[in-house]
Amino acid sequence: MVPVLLILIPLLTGVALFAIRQEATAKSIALFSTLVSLAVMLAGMSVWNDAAHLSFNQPWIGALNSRFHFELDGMSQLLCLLTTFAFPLIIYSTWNNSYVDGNRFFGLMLLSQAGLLGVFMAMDAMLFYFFWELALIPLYFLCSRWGGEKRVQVTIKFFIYTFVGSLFMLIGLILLYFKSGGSFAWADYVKLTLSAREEMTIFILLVVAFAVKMPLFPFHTWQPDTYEQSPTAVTMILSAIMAKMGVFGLLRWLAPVVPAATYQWGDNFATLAVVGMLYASFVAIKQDDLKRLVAWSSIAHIGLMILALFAPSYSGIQGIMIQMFNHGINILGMWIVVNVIEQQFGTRKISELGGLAQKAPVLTILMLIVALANIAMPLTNAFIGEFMMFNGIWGSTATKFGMIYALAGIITIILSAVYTLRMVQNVFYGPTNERTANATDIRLNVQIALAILVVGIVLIGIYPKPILSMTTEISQQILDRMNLK
Amino acid sequence: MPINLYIFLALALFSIGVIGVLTRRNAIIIFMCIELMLNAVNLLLVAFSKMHLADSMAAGAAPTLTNGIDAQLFVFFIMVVAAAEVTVGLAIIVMMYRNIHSVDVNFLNRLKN
Amino acid sequence: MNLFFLQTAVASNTTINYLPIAIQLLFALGFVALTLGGTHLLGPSRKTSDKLENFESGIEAVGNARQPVAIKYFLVAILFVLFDVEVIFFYPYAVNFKELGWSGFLAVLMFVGFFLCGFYYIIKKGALRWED
Amino acid sequence: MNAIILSAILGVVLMFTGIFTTNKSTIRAVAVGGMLLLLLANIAELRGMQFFDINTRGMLVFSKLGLLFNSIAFGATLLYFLLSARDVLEVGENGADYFALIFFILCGVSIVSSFNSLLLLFLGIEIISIPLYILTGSDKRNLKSNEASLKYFLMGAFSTGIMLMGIVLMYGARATFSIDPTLQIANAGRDVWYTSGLMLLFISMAFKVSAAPFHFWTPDVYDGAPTVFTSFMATIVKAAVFIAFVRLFEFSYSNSGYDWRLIVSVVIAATLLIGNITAIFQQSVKRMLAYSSIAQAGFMLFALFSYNALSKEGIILYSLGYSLATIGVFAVLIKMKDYTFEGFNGLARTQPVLAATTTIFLLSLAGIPMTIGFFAKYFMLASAVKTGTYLWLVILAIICAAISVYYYFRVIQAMYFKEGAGETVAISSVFRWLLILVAGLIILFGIFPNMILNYLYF
Amino acid sequence: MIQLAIDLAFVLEKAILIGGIISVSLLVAMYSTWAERKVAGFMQDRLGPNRAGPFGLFQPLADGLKLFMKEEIIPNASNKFLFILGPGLAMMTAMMTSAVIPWGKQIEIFGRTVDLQIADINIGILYIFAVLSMGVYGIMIGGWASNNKFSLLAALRGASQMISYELAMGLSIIALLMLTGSLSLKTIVELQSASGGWWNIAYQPLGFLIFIVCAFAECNRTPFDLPEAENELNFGYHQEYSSMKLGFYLFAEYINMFMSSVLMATLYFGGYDIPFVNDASLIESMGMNLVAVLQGLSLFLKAAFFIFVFMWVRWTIPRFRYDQLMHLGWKVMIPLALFNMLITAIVVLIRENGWPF
Repeated sequence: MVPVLLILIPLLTGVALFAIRQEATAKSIALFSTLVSLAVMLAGMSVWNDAAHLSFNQPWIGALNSRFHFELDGMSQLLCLLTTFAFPLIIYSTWNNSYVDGNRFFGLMLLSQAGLLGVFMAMDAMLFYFFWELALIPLYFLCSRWGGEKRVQVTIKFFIYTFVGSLFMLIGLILLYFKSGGSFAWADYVKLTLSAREEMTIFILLVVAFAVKMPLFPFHTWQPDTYEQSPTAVTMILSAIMAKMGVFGLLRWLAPVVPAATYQWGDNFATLAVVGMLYASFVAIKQDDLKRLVAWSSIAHIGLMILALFAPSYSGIQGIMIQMFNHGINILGMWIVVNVIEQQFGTRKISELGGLAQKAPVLTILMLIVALANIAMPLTNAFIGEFMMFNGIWGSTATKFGMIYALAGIITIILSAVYTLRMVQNVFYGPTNERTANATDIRLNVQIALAILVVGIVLIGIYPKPILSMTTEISQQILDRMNLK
Repeated sequence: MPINLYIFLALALFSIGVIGVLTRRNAIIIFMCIELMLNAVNLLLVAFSKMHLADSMAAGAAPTLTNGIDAQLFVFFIMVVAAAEVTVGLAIIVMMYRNIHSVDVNFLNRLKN
Repeated sequence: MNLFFLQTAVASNTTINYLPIAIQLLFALGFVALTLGGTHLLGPSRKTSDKLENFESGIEAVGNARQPVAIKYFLVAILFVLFDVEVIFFYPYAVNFKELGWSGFLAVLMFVGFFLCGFYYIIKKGALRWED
Repeated sequence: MNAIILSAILGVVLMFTGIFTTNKSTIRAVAVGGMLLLLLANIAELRGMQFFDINTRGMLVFSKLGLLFNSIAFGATLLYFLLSARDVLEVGENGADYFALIFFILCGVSIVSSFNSLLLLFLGIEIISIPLYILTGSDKRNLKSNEASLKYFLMGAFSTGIMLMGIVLMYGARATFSIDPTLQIANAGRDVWYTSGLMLLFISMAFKVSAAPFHFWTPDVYDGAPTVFTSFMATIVKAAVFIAFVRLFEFSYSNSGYDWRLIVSVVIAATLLIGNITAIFQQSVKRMLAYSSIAQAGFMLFALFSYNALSKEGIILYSLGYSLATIGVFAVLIKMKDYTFEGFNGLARTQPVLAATTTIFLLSLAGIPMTIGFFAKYFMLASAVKTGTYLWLVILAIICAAISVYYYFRVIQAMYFKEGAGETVAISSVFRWLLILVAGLIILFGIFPNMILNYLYF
Repeated sequence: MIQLAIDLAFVLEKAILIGGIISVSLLVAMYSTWAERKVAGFMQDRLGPNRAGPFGLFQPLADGLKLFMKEEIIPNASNKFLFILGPGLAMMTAMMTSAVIPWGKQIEIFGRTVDLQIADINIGILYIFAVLSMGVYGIMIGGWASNNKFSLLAALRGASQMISYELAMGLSIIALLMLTGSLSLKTIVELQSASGGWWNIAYQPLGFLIFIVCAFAECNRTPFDLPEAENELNFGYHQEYSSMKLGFYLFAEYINMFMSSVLMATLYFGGYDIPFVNDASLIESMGMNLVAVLQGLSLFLKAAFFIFVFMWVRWTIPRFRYDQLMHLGWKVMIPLALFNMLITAIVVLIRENGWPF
């Protein structure tokens, strides 16, 4: 019931939006639709919080034994909440951006929302793959149509990267299909016992898709360009939600399905993650473009999650899930700020900005909280997640190098403090220049959006128990499966 | 006569045809080489037909539709199809000739660029 | 009787029956070659350039004779190829038609129907219209 | 049987329609009506209604696969008629004859989809090929068309010769033209005939489906032929030959001791690589589509590579998806004034419906989920994975699929993201709605492939 | 390796027979030219050749000698090889036709029973058609090789005329085959002979009519002599020829005429069957050899009659226009022959199998 609604609302509204000519109407409808989704999601977590409402299971492709099987377990709930929460904020915070053919812009946005929600809820591999692509294609069009100058080349690169990845995943899923005796059900996959060789093949095929999506070093080369060239609203989706698809895929479709291979390859990927984190952090320090800075910082943060996954422990796994949510919120806040700045000053160069704190105090305060969350200060949400992950990595029984990984992770945190604070300092403090001299404070809608985020950040930072309890069960399940071998 | 002789002859004709198609540049000659290939096939079909008939006769079976006669029917079909092909092929070659006053296939490079 | 006409006839139709034809071919070849050779030797040979020109009613020949001719001739040749093949199909039928009886006749009637369809079509398409 | 006889009769009817009337709309109506009739008759046979009771002595076997394929081919042709019939009549003065030839081709199509004897295979292939030579050259004044036609004819006749040799050698070995796999070679000494015959057959069929390394004629021919006929050739005809190919080699796997898969896999790899990589460098959309059709042939060859239930379903879906999408793309292409990629620039602005539907067709060709093209590719890959070996081939295939995204998306990029006028000739609103219908079908079957596959079994 | 059981006596016997028949047909052809002129003279109320020998009987010899001694001219522009090949081919095909025609039943010489037929093959009629079709090449090659516009035009006309009429001819024969059920000429003759005087002409009048018209066209005789229509095309396809090569073309025409006559007699008029008597009983009473001579004579007389008809027609009926010719061949002869075939089939089937419905 809830899953179907969650998918159908954005899907149908999205399609319908193509028929609406006025941009303003389209925008309102889109906002309304996303709010309805959010309401449904919240209802699913409170009123309808029972198995009958949270799962949906109907036959789909008989020849393949594939089913329409959606389920909202703890992890899905968390991510769906993130998605449904993020979309209205994105639309609301970018309310003043105007687009050519706005109706199509919002239509595609909603289609991608449907895709994302489907990915998070699908319990059938074929369905998962379907939504995986459904989320991608609208984003391709969004980036290519409304992006920056080099958008066409950049987005085709992005598209081909992810498409190749997903095709590899498809092969992996097909292999799983045959190994499980003709089933696409996740529930069957986590019961499989495969030979080491088979697990390895499937692992490699699947991990490519997820690695591209997150992105994991060295599959990340599409990401900074794409983030930079996309319209900011789309970048928000890409980084706040889309990147989580990869991590989610690892957690849902990789680690529990091929645990032995995950264990076996764990150190290699953990090393890649560490390299990527450090590399991304250093690159971020050197960035002058706000968008690129945030993009690289995103790679660094995601790297930490990957690290926690490949050096698994209970605390780590749960930390990833929470951090997925937190990072989504935090990065969304960052992007909103970037968008505001770009809209107002027409530039994203840190070197060309400065002294905003005097002119826009509200923005500065809210921004500061978001930035602190980004560097995982205690009492912010990120602190909870990252602390759990460090804890997990440090004490992981799956790897011998837990301590080293944890240390490397801490270095990244420090580095992230360096670049985030440098950015804050250069943009908000110091002397004003001719660009920023006439700066005004942010509009009400952005204030509200950021405020909501900040409230969320602080709330979770102080009282994380609800989302912790949400993910307990599924974390345990994954861990059990991984410790089987 | 042993079947091998027929096979050698047919294969020789066939090979001449193939080589002709691959090496000659005149469309008409290529076309004739193709016809040569078809006729090599016809020859072999008839030879096989007799061979299988003899085989089944030796095994004491009465001639039936499957004992070689179908090969001779096949020859008829090949003839018909060859006639149809001749018709269309010559028409095409004539059309070509009327347009470029040559039947040399080396002229067929307009589409290359 | 002989649905398998082509095969039962094998017995009375061996290679030896064709030998005389080969001999006759040799005869004819020999005759033609001898005669042509003979006249070549016997006849006088006083060649002049005028004599070796093509004869076009006394007017000087202009251009090459081998130019594209009316497409009609070509069309006739093509139609001949098609219809001749169709006619060929009647031969095995004609030889066996008593054995094939009425069912065979109906089949051939159908074939004739196709034949006539094609025939009517080419006539209507003007393939045989010479006066234009 | 319904389809074979009816299509032959309809061909004759169309021939005579052309004689008795020159009114284009009448001809069009007759053609479309005939097509509808043919489709219905075939569906009736799929449901078990035989209109003609003819003893074919086991030379034809009407399987579900064949009949279902017929339905797909006829349905696709019907759509093709509806979309492009006007353009067919534009090619030359013998409009009705072109339709007649198409009906004859369909007769060949329904023969090759149900042949059980090599004799019928040969006949079917020729009935398909010969009218195609004519259609290719139907633009008589256009040298490109002439040249394509001559090239196609010479290549086609050559491969026919090779095919015949193969058939004869196999006949010599097996004493029958039937492709019934239970009839084995009686005489062990004749194995070599059988093998070489099979090899020759394989080569000739590879010629006909334009698999590498026998593909070289395809781009030129597709490019030179009038675009309407390229559309027909590249879709329905090609799929039909594939069905024949698959049916033909059904029995090669029963002949143990010979590893077909190696040969087929090499051919597939070559086809995919050549088709995809060359397509990238094309400047004309028509030529790009020609190369892409080679690439798609590579995917269809998987049906041959992994002969199992999945590949059967796959080839059905593939022929449906590929036909629908390609017919759609070509229908749009015909309306374009400029066939280069630049000609599509900014089409989204001037003709949003055209651009949107073309996008869906191209997405389907690229194999993006939610379109039938995805399931087509999926089934092919899955069938190959199921064989348990040759994973490298599957990997290669997906890399090639990714490459194909690049050139298909070039058109999308041109339409949506580039500035230009995107000039087209006049388009009727019926045409638009039909395009939407085709696109809708692609998405519908892309979400519910079962709607087609069920017919294979029930 | 290949064992053809070749009997020397057999070869000798056939060689003699072939020699005899070819000489006879050449002779007949020679004297047909004489006869033609005589008939023409008679029809036009004049004398015809009468200088060389009694009644001008040596005229053909003189003509032949003249052709022999003439200068051989091969035009510069022509294709030499094909220029020679053309008449050679025409002559050869003409000489090959006689191979399957039965000239009489059998004779007994030196204790051997000899068939008066060069080759009794079971596809006799097909053989004749095959050889006749080769005749087109002679004309076509000759006309093309000359590289003369008139020749080429004539050759084209001739070729398309011959192939057009070949269709109707083939179709008309089919009806005959339905009656006889055999393609062997010998069988056909024997069936007619055994039927007691009911020759095929009695059953196939329409078929015969079509056949004879087509035979005229095949031989390029008036009224179908368009390939050499002298007032349009100078001298037709053999315009550039001289000497014996020209002779070959002329000879071939007359041999073909003779062979057509023989064929008509064989197919429709009982062949060597002697009319009004029973050949089998005649053999009983007169002995084999004598009857064979009589049979041969009978065939010759029949053939001579048809040769006369050829000439008769030539000097009575004017030439067709080209479109009329094609119109007749395609639109009249072919449908008529088809109709004839179907009617024959129906009648025969009703007689043999009864009314089916």
